[in-house]
Parts: sequence; C-alpha cells; structure tokens
Amino acid sequence: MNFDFTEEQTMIKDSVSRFVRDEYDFDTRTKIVASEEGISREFWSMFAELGWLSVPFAEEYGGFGGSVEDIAAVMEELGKGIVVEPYASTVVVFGGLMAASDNESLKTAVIPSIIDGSCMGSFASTEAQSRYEMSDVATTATACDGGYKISGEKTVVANGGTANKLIVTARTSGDQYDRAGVSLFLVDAEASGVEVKSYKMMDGQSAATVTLKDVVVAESQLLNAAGEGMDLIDQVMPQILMGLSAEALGIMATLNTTTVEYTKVRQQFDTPISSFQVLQHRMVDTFMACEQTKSMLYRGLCQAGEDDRHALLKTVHALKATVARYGRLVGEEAIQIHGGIGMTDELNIGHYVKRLMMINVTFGDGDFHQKKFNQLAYSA
Amino acid sequence: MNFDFTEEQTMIKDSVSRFVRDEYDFDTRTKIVASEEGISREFWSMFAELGWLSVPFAEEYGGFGGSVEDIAAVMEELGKGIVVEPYASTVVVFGGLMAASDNESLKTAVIPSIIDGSCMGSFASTEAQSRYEMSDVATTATACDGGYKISGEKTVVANGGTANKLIVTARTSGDQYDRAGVSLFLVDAEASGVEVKSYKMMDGQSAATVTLKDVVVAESQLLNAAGEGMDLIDQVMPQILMGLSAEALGIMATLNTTTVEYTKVRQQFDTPISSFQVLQHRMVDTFMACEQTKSMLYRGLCQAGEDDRHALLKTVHALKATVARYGRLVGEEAIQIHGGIGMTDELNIGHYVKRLMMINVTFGDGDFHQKKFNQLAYSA
Amino acid sequence: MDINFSAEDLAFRDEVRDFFAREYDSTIADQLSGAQGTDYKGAIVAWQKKLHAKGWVAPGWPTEYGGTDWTATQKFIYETERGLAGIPDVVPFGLKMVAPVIYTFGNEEQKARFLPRILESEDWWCQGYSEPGAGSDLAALNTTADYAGDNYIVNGRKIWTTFAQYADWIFCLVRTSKGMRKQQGISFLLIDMKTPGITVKPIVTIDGKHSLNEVLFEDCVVPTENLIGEQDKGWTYAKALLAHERTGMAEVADSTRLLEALKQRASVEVNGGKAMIEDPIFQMRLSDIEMELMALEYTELRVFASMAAGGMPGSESSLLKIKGTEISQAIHELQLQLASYYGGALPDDLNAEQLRHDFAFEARGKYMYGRAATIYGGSNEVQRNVIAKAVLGL
Amino acid sequence: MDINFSAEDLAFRDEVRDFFAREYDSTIADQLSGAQGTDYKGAIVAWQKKLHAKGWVAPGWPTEYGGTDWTATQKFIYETERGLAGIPDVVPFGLKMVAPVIYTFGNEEQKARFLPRILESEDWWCQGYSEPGAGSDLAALNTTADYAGDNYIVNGRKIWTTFAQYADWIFCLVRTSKGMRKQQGISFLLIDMKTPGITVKPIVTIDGKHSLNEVLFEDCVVPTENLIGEQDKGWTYAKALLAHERTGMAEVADSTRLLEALKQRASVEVNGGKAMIEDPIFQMRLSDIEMELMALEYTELRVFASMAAGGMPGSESSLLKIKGTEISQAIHELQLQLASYYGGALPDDLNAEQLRHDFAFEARGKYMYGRAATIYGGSNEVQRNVIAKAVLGL
Repeated sequence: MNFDFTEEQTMIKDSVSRFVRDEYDFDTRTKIVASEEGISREFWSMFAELGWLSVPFAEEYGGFGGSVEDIAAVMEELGKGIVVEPYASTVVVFGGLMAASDNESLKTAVIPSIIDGSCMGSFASTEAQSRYEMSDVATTATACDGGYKISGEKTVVANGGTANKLIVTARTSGDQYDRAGVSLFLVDAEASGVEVKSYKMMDGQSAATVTLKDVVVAESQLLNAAGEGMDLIDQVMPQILMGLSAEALGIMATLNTTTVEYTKVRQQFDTPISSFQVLQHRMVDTFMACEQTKSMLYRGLCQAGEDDRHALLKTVHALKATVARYGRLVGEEAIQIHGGIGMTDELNIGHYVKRLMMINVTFGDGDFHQKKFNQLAYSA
Repeated sequence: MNFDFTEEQTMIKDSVSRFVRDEYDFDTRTKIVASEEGISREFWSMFAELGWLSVPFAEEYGGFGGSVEDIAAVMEELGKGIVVEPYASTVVVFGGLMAASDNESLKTAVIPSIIDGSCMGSFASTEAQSRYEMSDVATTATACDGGYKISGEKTVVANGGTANKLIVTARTSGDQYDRAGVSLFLVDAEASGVEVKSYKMMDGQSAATVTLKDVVVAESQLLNAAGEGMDLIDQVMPQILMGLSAEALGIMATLNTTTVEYTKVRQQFDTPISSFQVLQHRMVDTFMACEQTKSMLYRGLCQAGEDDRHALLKTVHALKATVARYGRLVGEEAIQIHGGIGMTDELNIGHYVKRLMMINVTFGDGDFHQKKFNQLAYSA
Repeated sequence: MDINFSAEDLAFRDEVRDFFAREYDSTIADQLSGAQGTDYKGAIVAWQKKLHAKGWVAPGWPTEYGGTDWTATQKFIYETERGLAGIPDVVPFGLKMVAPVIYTFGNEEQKARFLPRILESEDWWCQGYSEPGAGSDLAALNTTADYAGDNYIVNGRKIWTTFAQYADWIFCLVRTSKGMRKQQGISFLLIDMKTPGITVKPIVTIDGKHSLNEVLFEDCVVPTENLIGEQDKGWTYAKALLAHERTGMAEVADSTRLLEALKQRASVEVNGGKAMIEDPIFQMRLSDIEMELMALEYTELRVFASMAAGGMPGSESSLLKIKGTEISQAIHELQLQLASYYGGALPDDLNAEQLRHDFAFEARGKYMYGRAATIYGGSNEVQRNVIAKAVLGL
Repeated sequence: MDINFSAEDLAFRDEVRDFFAREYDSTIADQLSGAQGTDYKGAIVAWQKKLHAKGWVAPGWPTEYGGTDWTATQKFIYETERGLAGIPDVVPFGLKMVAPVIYTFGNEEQKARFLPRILESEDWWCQGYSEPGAGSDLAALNTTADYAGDNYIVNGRKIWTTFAQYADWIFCLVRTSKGMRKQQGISFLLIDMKTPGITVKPIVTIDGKHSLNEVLFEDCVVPTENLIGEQDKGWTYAKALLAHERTGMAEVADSTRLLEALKQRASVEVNGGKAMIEDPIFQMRLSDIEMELMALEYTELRVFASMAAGGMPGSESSLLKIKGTEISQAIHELQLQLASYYGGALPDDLNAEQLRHDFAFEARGKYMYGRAATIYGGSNEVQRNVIAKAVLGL
C-alpha cells in the first residue's frame, strides 16, 4: 500500500509547482486574464517545452505515457495557481478523448500537435437544453457523400474561442435523449459553416457558443464508430472528473491555507481573529473537508488501476459530489472569514472561489453526480 | 394582527403550567412511568375536573368548545412536563376524530365519557407494513348482518393498553393502498375477538399490538360513511399535527433553557462552559430553531381559521418537517452540550429527547411530511 | 391569534399596490436593476422624487419633518408590498441613516439645512463608518478630526463606502480625542464631499461591479458647525442608528419574490427533458428554503406585532438578520445551481439571448454580491454573539 | 499509488478470516450483543481466551510480553477483518490501556505480576480517570492519595467507569500533591477492587442499559508497590496512553458493516408498498453517509500508510475520531429513521417477533448509546481544539 507519487510524478508536480510559485503570481494571472485572448501563448509554449502537454498521451505519439495520477498531479498544482491557460480543456478533455479514440490516422495527425502546443482543442457537447445529460443531443450529423453534414448549436463550450479543433457530439441516429446514435467528430474551428462566439467566464477562462451550419466532415473525422460516441465519452469521463477534482483540491487547499494565515494577522476586538473559537472550529471543518476530498480522489486514483469498473464509477461520482459539497463549504467560508476584503475583486480569494464554482458545474454538479451514484449503489 | 392567546386560553394554559410546575416534577413522573399501568388515574381525574379533557368538544356534548389554538396551548405546557398521561391519544387524536364524526348518536354516547375521564381512547391505524401511509390498510371489515366483521392486526397503537375504546381503520372496499374504501369503526377494547398486547415505549408512554379476529361491530359504530374514513382523518389531521407540534415546542423550549442554564454552572478548564464561543453560537442556533418552530406553529394556528385549505396543509406539513429537523437538532445538542451527564437515564434531558423522538415518528417523520409538502407546493 | 388586517389597513394596502403599479414602470425597473449603469443615480433620484411627491419617501420620520403618520401596521404593509413588487428600497444613507441622527441629535440649524434636501433627494449621502482593519469592530477607528479654531482637520481612510462616487455629503465617525475605551472620544461629523483633500477610490467587488469605495481624507477642513451634538459623544448617536439599520434585514418579501421566480424558472429549466422542479431532489432543496422562509415570515410578523404593541426591536433584529440573510443566500445559491454552467458567463461580450439563457447573469451577480449579506451590517458571527449575550445571558 | 497487499498480507488476511469464521460462532455473537446479559462477562472472557490461545489477544504488545510481531499492515488487516465480521474489540481497559503503561513505565515486579493475568483475561480491569465535574478537562481531578508509610490512603469519586461492576482491578489517576499546574502532582495507581472502602454505583444510560458506574473511594488503603513509575508523574504516563486510545476511533470497518446492514434493511422496509431504498430522498440520505465513509476509509488508509512508513499518529487521530463518530452517529440516526415508530419500543415486555419488527430494538439502542461517541475519549469539541492548535497553528 502506498499513497506517494512516483519519482517521475513528483518531478512533474514540482515543476508545475515551481512555475506557479515563481512565474504565475496573481498579478501576472490578472494581466493575462485582462489581455485580448485571455491566455498567454508564451506560457503555453513553455508548458509544451516542459512536457506538460504530453502527459496523457502514449509514447508512440510522442507522449509521456502518463496515467490519471500524472494528470491529477499536474492539475492539483495548476489549481493552486488558478492557471487560466486551457490545460483541462485541451489536454485532459480534448486530449483524453483523442487518446482514447481508435482512429489511428486521426490520432497520428492530431496528438503531436497538442504535444507541441500548436493545437488547442475543445469539447463541444452541451446544448441549450442539455444541461448535464451528455446524451441529450439535438445537433444532427446527416450522412452525405463520404462523410456527414453537421448542423446544430453548442453552448458554453469551454475555451471554444481559443481552440483550433473541436470534438463535437452530433446525432447520427436515434432520438434526442438516446445514448446510442451520438457520434464524436473532430471538426476544424476554421471549417466552413462553423461560427464561434467567444465570451469571458467568471473564472477568467472563456467559453463560446459554437454554431454549426451544414458543416461537412469526412467519415475519417469520426473518433470511433458512428453512433458509439457515448461509449468513448464514458470511458474517458472518470479520468476527466479526477483531473478536474484534483484541480479543485489544489484550489481548496490554497483557500484554506490563505484563510488560516489571514486570521492570524487580522486583528479585531484587539485580538487576532484566529483566537475566536467559532472560527477555529469552522477552519477545522474546512481542513477536514479538504482531507476527505483528497482521500476520495486518492481512492479514485487507486481504483483507476483496478478492474472493478463499477467501483471506480461509484467513487468518481462520489468524488465529484464531494468536490461540489466541500468546495462550496471551503469557498464560502473563505469569503466569510475574510470578511469585507474577501468581497473584493482585487483579492485573489474570490477568483479561487469562482474557478471552484466553474469546476462544480463542469460535466455535472453535486446533485447530478450524487444521483448517478445512487443509481449505481442502490438501484437493483 | 395578534399573536396573543385569548384570556380564556391563557387561563387554561396557566392552569396546565401550574400543574406541571407544582405537581408533576421529574421524580413524580418517573414514579408514574415505573408504575404498573404507567399512568396516574388520579391525575387523569384531575384533568377531567379542571376541564382539560373537554377542550376540543362542542358545548352541546358538554365540551369547552375550544379550537386548535386551545389544544396547542394545553399541549405546549404538557410538553414542558413530558406528561405521560395519554392526553394526545385520548383527547387530541381519538377525541378529535370523534368530534369530527357525523354519527350523532355515537358522539352523544362517547364524548361525555371522554370529558368526564371515564373513557380513554386510542386510534389504531398503523399496520406491520403501513409505515406512514395511513391508507395502506390490510385490515378488513366484511359486511355481515347489520354490521361488519373486522379482522387484522394493528401495530404500535399509541396507548392501546389503557384505552377502553379504539377507533380502528379497516378496509370495507378497494385494494390495499386505495384511499377510498378505508372505514373508521369505534371498537370496544373489551369486545370479543380483540386482543391487546401492551408494552412500554422509550418516551414513558405505552403502545400495543391490537389483534382483531372476526370482531363484530354494528354499522352504527361507523364514524362516518363506510369507505370515506380517509376524508375524516384528513380533516382532523392538521389539528392533530399542530397539537403534537405544540407539545414538541414545549419540549424544545425546555431543553434549550435547561441546557443554557447548565452551561452557566458547569465548569471546565476553570471557566463556565457557557464562555466557550462555539457552544454559545450553537445555543444561539438552537434558540433560533425554537423560534422558527414556534413561528411555523403560529402560522398554522392562524391559517386554521381561514378558508384556504391548501395553504393550511402546506403549513402543517412544513410544521411537522420543521419539528423533525429542529427537534433533532435541539435534542442532540442538549445531550452533547451536557456531556456525560446528558447520557444518564437519571437526568431529565434524555427523557425530553425521547418524547421528541416519538413525536417525530408519530403520523409521519420529517422526510415524509416534506415530500407531502413538495407534492402540494411543486407538483403541477 | 390572527393575522387579519383592518378594513383601513386593507384600503391602505390597495392604495400602495395601486401606486406602485402605476408609478413604478418597467423603464425604472430596468434602470435600477444594475447598480452600475450610467443613469443609475438619475433613475434612483427620479423614483425617490416620485415617492416624495406622494409623501411616502420617509415613512420613518416624525411628521413635523416630513414623515408619514403611518401606524406600525401600515409601515409593515408598505415594506411588504414594496418587496413583493420588487421595488428597491430608497437609498438609506440619507433618508434612513443620517436623517434620524440629525432630527434626533442635531441642532435647529442643521435640521433646517439638511433635512429638506434629503427629503427632496437633492443631496446624496454616504456613510463613513468602517475603516480598513476595523470590520465588525466598528469602534476601532483611526480617522482623526483635530480641533483647530472653527474647524476640524480630518485625516484618515474610510472603506466599504457604498455609492461614495455619487455622494454630495458623507457622515463620518471620527476620533476627536483618545478615550480610555475605544468607544470614547468619537464624534459624529458631516462632511461635504467637495471638500479639498477627499479622494474616492473605487472598490470592485467579486460580482465585477462597482458600488463600494474607499474614501481618503487628507487635511480636510470641516467647519465645527458640521458636528452633530457634542464632541466625543458620537458613538452614542451611531449606536442608536445601528439598531435602526438592522431592522428590516429579514427581507421576507424580497426573498418570497425571488423564491417564486426561482420556482418559475425551475419549471422551465430541464435535465434530460424533464423540468427541474419535478426532480425530487431539487424539490427538497427548494422546500428546505421555502419552509424556513414560511417560518421567518411569521417570526417577522411576531416581532412586528410586538413593535405595533409598543415594544422596541431588540435582539430580535439579530435573529431576523441572521435567518433573513441565510435564506436569501440559500435562494441565490439554488438559483445559481439551477443556472448550471450558464451561471459562469459574464455579460461583457454578449447578451442573454446570445448566451441562450435568461437568468444566468442575474443568478451569478446575486450569488456573488450576496455573499456580503452575512458580512456587512454586523457580521452574522457578531449577531450570534449579540443573541448569546442579550437573549441567552451567556 | 496503490492499495494492494503483498501475497504474505493476503495469506494473513485469509488466516484471520478463516479463524474468525471458525471460532466466532453465533452463540458468542448473541451473548455479546447486549452489554447487560448475565453471561456477558463470561462470554467476553471465553472469547478473549480463544484469541489468547491463538496468540492474537494483544497485537499491540511487544513480543517479549506476549504480543504479536505483526507489521503495521497486518495490524490494519486484523482490525479491518474484525470490524467487517462484526466482532467486538477486546475489552480495552486491561489489554490496551493499562498494559502499555505497565510494560512501558512499570517495574519488573509489576510486569511479572500483572501482564500475564491480563493476557490470559484472568483479571478484569477498569479505568479510573474521569471525575464528576471534570469531563473533557481530565486533569481537573480531586481524588486524593495521601502517602502514609507503605500505603496510600485514597479518597474520592471516579465516574463513567465502564464495566466497573465486573472489574478485579482499577487503574486510577490520583492527586498525590498540589502542584502549580493541575497536571502536576498526579500519580498513576493500581487498585484492587476488593479493597475495603470501594463502592460501585451503577449509572443507567439513556439506552436503558448499565455499563457505566461511579466508583467511590473512602479511606482505601493501597500499598505503595501499586504505584506506577514515580509519584506525581502520573499525568505523563496517562497522556502517552491517551494517544493510544484515540487511534482506531474511525471504526471504518464497523461503519461499513452497519451501513451494509442498513441498506439491506432499507430494501425490505416499505412505505406505500415501495421499498425505502428506492425512494430518491432516502437514497440521498444514504449516500450522504456512504460517500463520507468511502472518503474516511482512505483517510484512515493514508494515516495507516504513514504509520507503516514509520510515522506516528498525531493529530490525524483527532480527525479520524471526529469523522468516524459523526459517520457512525449518522448511520444510527438513519437506521432509527428507517425503523419509524417501531424504534420507540422497549424490549421489556415483548420480543421482536411480537413487535413485528426485527431491528427496532437495535436501532434504538445504538442511536441512544451512540450519542456518547462524540462525548467520550475527548469530546469532538476538544478534538477540534486539538486540530486547530496542532495542525492549523491557531
């Protein structure tokens, strides 16, 4: 039994940690967020050089051959700096789906460009009505000469505005809510008929409405067999959710540490507010919340290497629900205990909280995942 | 607008309050509970003399002609003394159903005997499988010569062992879960075929398993039209739930006061534990819990006099759910803050908590009522 | 026990409803919905002038200065109708905060000079109490006013000053001498915002908006005639005002309106094609809040009834503040949950139509800014301390 | 990162499972289920003798005194298997509490005299720490032991003494001199329960059972040879023991077993003909707990892994205690909710068959007695103080 990261994992974790500490202070981040594109291409190139963009990809494509543990290690550290460059979107989500694809020629074409930093990607799945049900897809892909024509609209596509490539869910058969019939297409953001309206999100990242009007894609752009896209998504989702949860964990730990330190220096009624027992106990609760979240993540990481898929899924749903519950607790207590200063945009606290809130609503909130958990755990 | 009790209500409230203070101290109660029958017939006669048993009945039957406010006033004070004599069972539940019956000859025969203390009554509704669904009735009443034959088993019948008369739910038609077809019969506890197995409950009161084997009752023993028993029950239930909630409120207030006073005298780490901010804030929360519960009760009492039945039902379900939630909070905090001494059977605290727990599971617990509330409030 | 209003009260209620329905049109509502729009101040002033024309802008004032002679019940009805109609309260700093201090503790000259202009919304006031580092410990203030002949020379910093950017005047607590206890030696001073040496620095809050400010005083010369009451007695005046501030923080009517809107929205929002309001879990989240609010409505009524009977709002106001803010935060939270990922979008680059979601911006803004409700006006921690001491005797 | 056991560990686990399955039969389980049955003591002793015969009764002891030489992993496996099998732990007072003090701080004579009899369950021990009025403030003790030649004369009262009614010996903290701090002047004394002047008074708890007692000492003569270590240094010895006591309070395996039973019961219990486990609200109540427990299992594993790597259990044990007791109370609570009104019945007058409900008695008992879990062993409030100080540096 062992809960340590390997030497290799520790190296990459430390490298991200150093970057956040030395080069990504809050002022730097604020300037990046305020910039035209909202991300730093320079840093992105640096991520490529340091090998971070290669983590989840097999060595045959030039990747690092990392596991979900490696992803978690990187994401946790990125969380501590609330790094806005679209690592989750491009490497974990888009990259994760690409890595799981069985379309070899597509992988050979795309993955190296993710690794070298030239391709940013995004997963365009949600629609105006879909909320968290991934298989609620109204966008259609109609077969035509050697390919498909895609039409529909995708909303709040994470980092859609900076992506060169999109993985789009579109229905090739079945009814709106059917699992079967959802297909995954790689679509070029510049393709004819694709329109991307990008806008800012509260976490400093961006999202986009992506409109597809008779966008023609070749059959070779399918990530896996037509109509079986949900299988691929389900396969990758645990890894995605663990990556996002690791980022959340990094944020929660930072919020807790910052809050504890603040109470030691902040004086009220002629004493540091850390001396108030009520605040002490509440900070103990947020500390325990963080430890429990970490344990649930580690449970998932351990189970990811095992064969019991049912157990892993239970854990992953529980993990996302835990991140929702305890993330909210940690975030709200951080603001409350900071008091007035915690309400200001100038302080970093609010920005950590906002990223935590966005993670909460990415691919299902707490109630959504707890209900999925209940289904797995209690339904005959 | 006015939240005061009337002069008449205040008089009866004060009279119960004085009785609890002067004659029903915790030692007296403990002795009564330990006695053979578990209640004091002497006190019961006193209740009759003081007019308390006549509260909900119309003047034409010799009653006080009181409203649900009068019942609440009495019950709140009885709660403060955790009085074990079966006032709720006999007067509020059994009496409430009798008072709402349209069977005049039955009422004329029974109600005066409730008022003079000679008749104790009980409502036998629950069955092994029924839980909180009152219309889940497997006990059957089969029509026979000028009456019915009742067969079935009723479980955990409150104060069934001390009752002379029982109101029994039995199915005259329909399937097990049907609302229609449930009938209400007045059954003599001594009648042939009735078997009562009485046992102690943790709140010091008693309950019984009542077995009915081909018990013959005349048609004139029906409280209202055959098959329409649920209508009568639904009509009386708000009053019953408000009465029980008032008792709960009296208990909660007592627990809070006792706990606050205890913390002022209890020393730990060389200071009264009332000085610990964590305990202070938790006692503020239990105080507010009690105030909110009181407000919900008053809301119900005010609405009971209005025409909007839907609004009243919403409030009553919300009230019972609130009593469940805040009752648990108040009870658990009372024990926890008392510490070790709160765990002992010798101290009164645990006994107040146990009665609160029994009220919680009488006619539906918190989740049950909150779901009923949701149905009324959110279902189209 | 009943909550029936008299025929007169019901007639009054109809009059209020009618007035609001007629005078508060959607244009005003739109202008007032964002605390940042360029015409926000103008819209507020215009609305308050309408209220003043009707004689309703200052129900709390004594009639001699221009207040109404409403009974406690009428005041309650007015506030309830206002909340249910979704009409924001008047800006409190002049009408509800400084005016009571002026007409209670000010001299005749001050009353004549300031009260009419407040009533007519000619002067916009802001509040100079909090200082960096003070927080809920209001008396820990360091802004000094040194006596110099006919003037005070004021130096220091005030923070969390709402709408200082619009203000003509600021009322301040300043330190005029060093007392034994920090509550001593504080004075209540009215300062013209055009006084040289005043700098207003905006504070952007986590909802991305600007309503708060820092106000800096550098050697500001303030005539001694602007002192309220006696020098060094300012804390007493301020305390009287604080109790005033906390009353009405339950905001039951507002929460009721927001919750109704939330239910409406939950019947439109879908997951897997099914309306969220039909989801049993979401229903529990809703009723957890709605039941608390139903109880709080009666808690408020009980407090109000005892005030109508001549009682004074004491520590009950702390209870109302705690529960009221907890409930409104819970509503904001659930509304944001309902908005799902749309709730993250900022309106800088697009409108609701383009976003494909109609309450996401509002949901985010209300949640984020709403975090302040448990912090300001005496944090909920401080309110719990108050109840522990005053009610439970701990 | 992995939680795989080695082949040796897996073999050990099989051995433990096999032993428990073979030796812990349903008769013993029945006898041990109530803490009050007349043969309870006999059953415990018989079971502990079986464990001793196998050499497993004292895994924590050094091998020289009769302990096992298990690795940390093996100890963990043993405890987990025991919990999952629903086997109660050995009575801790002798084997886990006083023995470590004796073999660590006692002299050779004491070791020879007491340890073998503890190992063989010949002596039943109880713990004399708490006093009326002390509670979580353990050092606030007033029982005195006055030095008088070869003896101490002991006077005072101990409370919350579990199983004092069965005990042959009690280990006590007594005050031998008045120090500056209350932690000073305390000594650690072993007292024969047959000593004249000792009175055991039962304390019935809110579950209606008797396992706790008050123990009164009136001029009890205790030979000085029964003093452990040095006079006035007893607090040091006791403190070392307390850390011991808190480890393993997470009781993850026990909670796992109870939760599985609860789920099973919820699939049988019906409302309106529908199994409770199919009710979406009940499912949420269940998963609220189950998810916490899943996390706690790994929190415990993480603590254990760091201990296996040579670390010492520090304030992590406080976290395990808080979360572990909160979870077990939540399970008890939900189980009682599931039992509905049946949960109120007392078994005095009828059995489960007559009640028509098979887990109601257990549900009530566990809930009521379970309230103590957050009080004893250092209340959860004290544990939070510990974490605030030791981990957060507050």
